[in-house]
Amino acid sequence: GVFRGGGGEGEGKGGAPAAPGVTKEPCPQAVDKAKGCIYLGTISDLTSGPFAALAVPITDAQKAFWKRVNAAGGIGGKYEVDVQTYVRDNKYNPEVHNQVYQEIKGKVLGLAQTLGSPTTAAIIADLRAQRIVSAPASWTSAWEFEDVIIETGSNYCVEAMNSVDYAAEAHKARKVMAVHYAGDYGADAAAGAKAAAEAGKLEFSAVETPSGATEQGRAIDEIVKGKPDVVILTTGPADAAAVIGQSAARGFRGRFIGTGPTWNPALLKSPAAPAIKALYEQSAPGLPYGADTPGHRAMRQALGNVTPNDGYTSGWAWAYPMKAALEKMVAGGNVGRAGLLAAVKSLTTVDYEGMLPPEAGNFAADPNTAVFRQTLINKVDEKAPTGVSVARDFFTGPTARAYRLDGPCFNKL
Amino acid sequence: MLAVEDVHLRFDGVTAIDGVSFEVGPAELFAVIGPNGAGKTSVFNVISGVYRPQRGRVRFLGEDIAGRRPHRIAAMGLARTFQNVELFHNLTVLDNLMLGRHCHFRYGALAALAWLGRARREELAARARAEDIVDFLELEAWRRHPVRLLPYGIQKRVELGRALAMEPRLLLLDEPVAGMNLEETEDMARFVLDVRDELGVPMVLVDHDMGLVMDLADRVLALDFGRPVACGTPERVQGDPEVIRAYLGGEEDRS
Amino acid sequence: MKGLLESLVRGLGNGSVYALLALGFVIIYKATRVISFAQPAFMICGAVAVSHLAGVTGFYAAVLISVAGVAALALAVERAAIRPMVGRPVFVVAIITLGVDVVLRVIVNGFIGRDVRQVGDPWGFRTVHLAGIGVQQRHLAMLAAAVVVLLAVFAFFRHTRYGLAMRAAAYDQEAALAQGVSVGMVFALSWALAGGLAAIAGTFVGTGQGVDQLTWIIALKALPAIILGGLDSLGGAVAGGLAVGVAESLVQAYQQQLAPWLGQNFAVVSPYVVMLVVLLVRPYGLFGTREVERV
Amino acid sequence: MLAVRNLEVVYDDVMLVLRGVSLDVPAGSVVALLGANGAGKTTLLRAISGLLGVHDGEVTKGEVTIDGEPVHALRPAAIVRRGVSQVMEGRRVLAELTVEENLRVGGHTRPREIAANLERVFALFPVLAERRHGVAGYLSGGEQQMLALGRALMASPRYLLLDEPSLGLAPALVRRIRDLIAEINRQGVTVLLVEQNARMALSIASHGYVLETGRVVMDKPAGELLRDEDIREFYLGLGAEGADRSFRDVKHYKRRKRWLS
Amino acid sequence: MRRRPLLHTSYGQDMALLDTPAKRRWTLALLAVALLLPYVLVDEMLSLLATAYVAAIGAVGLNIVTGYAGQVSLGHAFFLAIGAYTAAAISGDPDGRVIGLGVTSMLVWLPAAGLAAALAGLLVAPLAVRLRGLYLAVVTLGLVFLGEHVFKEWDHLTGGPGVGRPAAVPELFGVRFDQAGPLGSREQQLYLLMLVLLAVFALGARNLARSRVGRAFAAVRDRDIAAAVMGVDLARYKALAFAISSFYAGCAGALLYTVAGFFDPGSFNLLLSVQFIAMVLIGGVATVSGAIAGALFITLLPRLTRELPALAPFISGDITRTPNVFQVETVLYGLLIIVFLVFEPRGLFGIWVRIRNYWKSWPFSY
Ligand SMILES: Nc1ncnc2c1ncn2[C@@H]1O[C@H](COP(=O)(O)OP(=O)(O)OP(=O)(O)O)[C@@H](O)[C@H]1O
Ligand SMILES: Nc1ncnc2c1ncn2[C@@H]1O[C@H](COP(=O)(O)OP(=O)(O)OP(=O)(O)O)[C@@H](O)[C@H]1O
Ligand SMILES: [Mg+2]
Ligand SMILES: [Mg+2]
Repeated sequence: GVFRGGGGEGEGKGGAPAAPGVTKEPCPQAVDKAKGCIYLGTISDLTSGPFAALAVPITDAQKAFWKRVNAAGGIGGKYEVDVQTYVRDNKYNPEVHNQVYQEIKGKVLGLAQTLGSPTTAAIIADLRAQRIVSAPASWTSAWEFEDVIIETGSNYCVEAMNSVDYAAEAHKARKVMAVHYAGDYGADAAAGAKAAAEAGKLEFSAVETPSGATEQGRAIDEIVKGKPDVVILTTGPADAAAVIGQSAARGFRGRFIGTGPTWNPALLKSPAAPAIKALYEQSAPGLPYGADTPGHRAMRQALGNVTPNDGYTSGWAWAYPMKAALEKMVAGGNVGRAGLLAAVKSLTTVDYEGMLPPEAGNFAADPNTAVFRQTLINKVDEKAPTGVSVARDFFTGPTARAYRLDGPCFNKL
Repeated sequence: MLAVEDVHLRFDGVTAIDGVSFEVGPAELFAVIGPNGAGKTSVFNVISGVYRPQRGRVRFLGEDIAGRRPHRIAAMGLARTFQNVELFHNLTVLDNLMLGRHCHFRYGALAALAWLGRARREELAARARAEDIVDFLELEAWRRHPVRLLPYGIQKRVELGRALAMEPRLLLLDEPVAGMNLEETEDMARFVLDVRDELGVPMVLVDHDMGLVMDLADRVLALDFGRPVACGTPERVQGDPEVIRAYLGGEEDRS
Repeated sequence: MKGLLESLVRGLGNGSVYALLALGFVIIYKATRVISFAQPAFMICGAVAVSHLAGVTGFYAAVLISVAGVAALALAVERAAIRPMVGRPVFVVAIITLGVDVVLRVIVNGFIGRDVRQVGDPWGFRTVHLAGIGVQQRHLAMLAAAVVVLLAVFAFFRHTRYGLAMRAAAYDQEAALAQGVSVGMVFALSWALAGGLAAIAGTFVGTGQGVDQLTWIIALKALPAIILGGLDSLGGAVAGGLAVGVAESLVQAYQQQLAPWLGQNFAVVSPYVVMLVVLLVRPYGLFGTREVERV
Repeated sequence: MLAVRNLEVVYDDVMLVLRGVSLDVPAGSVVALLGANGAGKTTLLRAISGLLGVHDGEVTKGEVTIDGEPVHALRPAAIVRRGVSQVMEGRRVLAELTVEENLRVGGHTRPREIAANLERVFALFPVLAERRHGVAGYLSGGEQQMLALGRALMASPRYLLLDEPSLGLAPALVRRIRDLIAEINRQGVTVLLVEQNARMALSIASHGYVLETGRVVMDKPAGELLRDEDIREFYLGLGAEGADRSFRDVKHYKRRKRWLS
Repeated sequence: MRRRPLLHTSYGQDMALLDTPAKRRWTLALLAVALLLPYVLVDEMLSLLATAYVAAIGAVGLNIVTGYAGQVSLGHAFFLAIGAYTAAAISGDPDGRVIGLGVTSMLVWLPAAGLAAALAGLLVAPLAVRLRGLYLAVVTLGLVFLGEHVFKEWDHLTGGPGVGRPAAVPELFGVRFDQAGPLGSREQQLYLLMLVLLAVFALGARNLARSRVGRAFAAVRDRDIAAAVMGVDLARYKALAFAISSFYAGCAGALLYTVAGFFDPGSFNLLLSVQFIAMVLIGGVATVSGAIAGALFITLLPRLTRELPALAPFISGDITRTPNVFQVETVLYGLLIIVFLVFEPRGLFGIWVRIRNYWKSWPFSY
């Protein structure tokens, strides 16, 4: 509605609403019309922003996830979850993000997805004030410090620490270079790489690079000139291809370890493919699309016939903590925002159906204790559905194990 | 009043003015004639500061103004009209006239934002003067029209009004009656005479309407290829064989 | 020394893409006095079309089809959105081209999808060594394409009357109309040409690393290039494009040692800095036509 | 023959500027169109050459025909190709182009005749040949007028519409232009001449029209017009007694004629 | 006299801003409606309108340099950024991650933001004196890119890209407008604050436009040489136009993000500049009311296009399908701008004039 008054918070028609975003009425596409409905919002980069290519599968996977939850009896047998009614496009712009958030915030219990760091930062104060529990779609270390944000898997900072430790061990790397975008994503990882290099007494340098495949000239120059043993790469896939392909063409023979977002299966068809196959590994916060866990199997079945993409995997995995929290809330009887937040604060484990270890879902303790420190390394594998398969399963390197997380990493680069 | 001394002006390849000197006395109506491309407009441009001459001096009110920036010369009290109407097309007649008074305002941008006190007082006073000019030039019917929609003849008149609004001490008129029919030419002539009689402003006039020039001017300077060929009373210049050859052509139909 | 030369060559290579893009902008500007912000979208359309076709028809045929297709698309856009604006203020038209860009890009993103698309070019990252200097083959191809296109466009403007008609229409539409120049035709022609050029440029942008939803941004590099060269000069567009490419490449290679205080990635803005410096000396760029101011 | 029938023109959907104008320009003739500022002369020419659209104007009634064929719905380029060429008011040379380029643009519809026409124009206006590669915007007013005329001739027109060609020209040149128009006419070009300089116009025209506030108020052979008292008084400045009045005396009288038809 | 309200008996009356009773009535009515809205509309709409009002301040400012003085500037985003960062730095938390001085009073940071931007505008002005038309436009565009670079690099001030920093704190005489307070909810408070500010800035711009300064701007725009010959100092007035316009932009930038509370250096890009140009063009060049209308239009348009697909249920809400609502939304945004400008190139103001003229002359069409 556009006008004030008329029923206060929530949708006032038929039966008093239990809480904002919770109705006794069934969901629009309910499996069981006898159950009530919990509405979760989604604010994502759906058309023209830089993460549109990832955001769409993330959102799609979450739709499938909740459909499966509803089909399996919903939340505590009382509610089903709707994530389709309030989906908004943020164009990866903080102002737009805030606008669409204002538009839907009165109608949802929480956010199934809020994509991006600066965008989420634009609403975080209000999320806190309104106690709106939200699942992010990014792995920055800043989320460890927010109660209302239920992140999944380890952050970029930890991931990069593990990558460096891995490279030092597996590839005997002595010289590390982080080639990274600015900001929460790239700088977070670069800070982690730096910490690991310092801890391991490795030589370290960081090269910030802008996005755009033709803008990578400087990064390539630095790599070719600096000859690091390993490059920790945090860019988008096209830029990664440019960096790896052209460095290799100019004679570089060191290794690349790229974070999850550097990978896209289509890179195997690019001219950079030979170099990528020879030099590249992917670090990841979770198992790839084709992995064999109950969660992965359920995901693949729920999605049906789609082009495999690890956006799906991330989106699916991000939904588990929300499900666990909702269940706990309903079980506790306090259905509403306060109840949900309380539920989150008491979660120490989450059942990820094998996609992640249960302790990844610890939201109860202080950030430094709760932070999940395991990541894995994938290798290029043309036969795997998304072109990568696990090279080293979940592990915590020495740096990550010892690291004291006392603030977002990206501040420390 | 005005003394142009040995001015030379060249553009790459073209000599527009080649050693022109003349003086204009108080309340004098001085005319400049010459074939197309002789450099008449260029002389005006030099005087008003649009062009910087390569050589020579222009004295106005005792100061050498050659090469000075146009707005400083305007502030000294020099006003002109243009050969091809150069009004501010999107402004109304009144606003064009008010703009003519630009140099007479004293208030600044901050006062303008608030429109209080001095700004308001000055604007009201200026408006009164602008309305006087509207009366004088009989522009009542057009006061609030954007000038771009006005007939050409009226536009020329507005241009004269804008120059008068500056309360000039010297007025340069570049082809004020070009493109006008007889009735309008006579109206313009009347205004020019009025200006001289009532305001006593000296004027320099350029026009190709020989009837007008010869009837009104006190003295005439004829140019050809940027060089002065004759200067003196209208009768003298009109009879000068060089002028007839270069400018007037045969006498066949000056009835 | 070798490093410097290689930087230079890389700069020339990237610069020739900018030059191709810049030519498109300049052609539209010459005919309509408008900077068409729809060029980035056309560029991406071209690249994406090639990426879809190359597998079927082979690279070169795909480029030809794509050039024709994008030219046709540009014609359609011109007809629908630009033609009604003949005689309107150029800035309004410029904003319309922005609207066109938004619309086209959203649509073409649908054809890019989530993947990085490959244009299937024959060059990849292959490098040849000329006098000991490593040069990417695709850069050589780009340079050659830029030169050929420039010559072709020059010839068009020199030897057909439409070139002059375009300029006439740009300066004074009414006067051009009165001379029997069909301003609509001139608009259509310039848009079609610019569209085709954008398609070629887009294809080259896509060589090597492929095309994704963010690739369009590179088209904005053409803006400093055309200002640098002079908005209405074809030769200026090419010179400007190459200059921008070289400046960028040199800054990428040496700024970090020479002037680290400029911040990382100063190269991104170096084209604008070069542009500013040139304009301070020559307000109409290197080869632009000076506006006639007279009273 | 160029004929205008009952033409009504409206600007901006609201300003009715021509109120039913009819006029004939027989092939091979020179017809003069006189009228005060704002009478609608330029508007009439625009209606003939198809340029109204640029000014938000449209023909709401009536028609324009060339040799019997209606043309007012055609686009300007088509009208030029039918042999109508206009010299616009205010010259409108393309300031940034050179003199020669301006002329070449004029020949746009006749690409094959450009070389010959260039010769012809340069022969008529030697100044232009001299300044051939100079930028047109820097020509003096009169030189630009010659360029505009030359440019119109480049289209090898059968009908030439001239909007105040003598504006701003020196007396000797006005006579040159007049002779040139006569010469061009002799070469077979039909001329519709809009002029403020009635004396000049009527001296070469065979027929004259007087337009006032969008209506034709008088329409006579040139010779008769020259003898008409109103015309003598208001356009030629000849008092009833036939003597020239001095502009010095303008303050003592005022001409005001409102034409009633 | 009473029966002839259009008869003015003094120049003062004639030159008043609201010189006809109709204008006075309309303005009063509009103002009354605007003041009532916060008690009628929901908070979400109010915060959107508050943003639109701030955008309108920026648009009015851009209109000063581009509409009145004819110097097309694509650099507005740069000046907005300067204002936004000045204000945020002055009012920011001194112990925070980013620069902050802790002075939250709007009386301090708002003028400071404006002045900082105005100073930047003055620095650009010499270029404006040398350059014309699109050359100037692209050079000012270069400013946006340079600014983006600086803001991304200078993360002590801006927080860095992808991280951002909190916006200025709107506090006046101890009242925090970004919290619920005496005037109602946070949104109601912000709405009223922005409304009042817009009224002040708009009035200033109207006054400017009808003063010697506004006329000089118009003269520079229409015929610069003639303007100089009439005594207008071109360099000075071009600089002044940039300075005043940038002052408006600086204030708008400072306020723009107080509604969202947070901003990122990536926001100050070409798109933002272009949106402001679009506001001015769509509203109607060189009219204050046009700029305001344009700002409302551009700010509310996405909200509108988000509603439209609901009216066309055949468009898929499923993001994996093409076309889906989100694509349609974005396409509509572009299309509406195109259609609008093609249909009425003089903008919203032009439509208004048409309607008014029609009724004035009705039933006689000419
Ligand atoms: N800015 C300029 N650049 C180059 N040449 C110029 C410039 N201004 C004037 N000229 C040239 O200088 C000469 C004198 O021009 P000017 O305009 O002064 O002539 P004029 O006497 O006013 O002629 P008219 O009576 O036709 O207006 C002309 O040949 C003209 O082409
Ligand atoms: N584009 C336009 N929009 C609105 N009104 C116009 C337009 N052009 C001309 N007019 C009006 O139409 C009327 C006739 O104008 P037109 O230019 O045809 O007169 P003219 O006889 O050629 O006058 P002149 O001798 O001054 O050239 C004038 O009152 C003028 O104000
Ligand atoms: Mg002259
Ligand atoms: Mg006329």
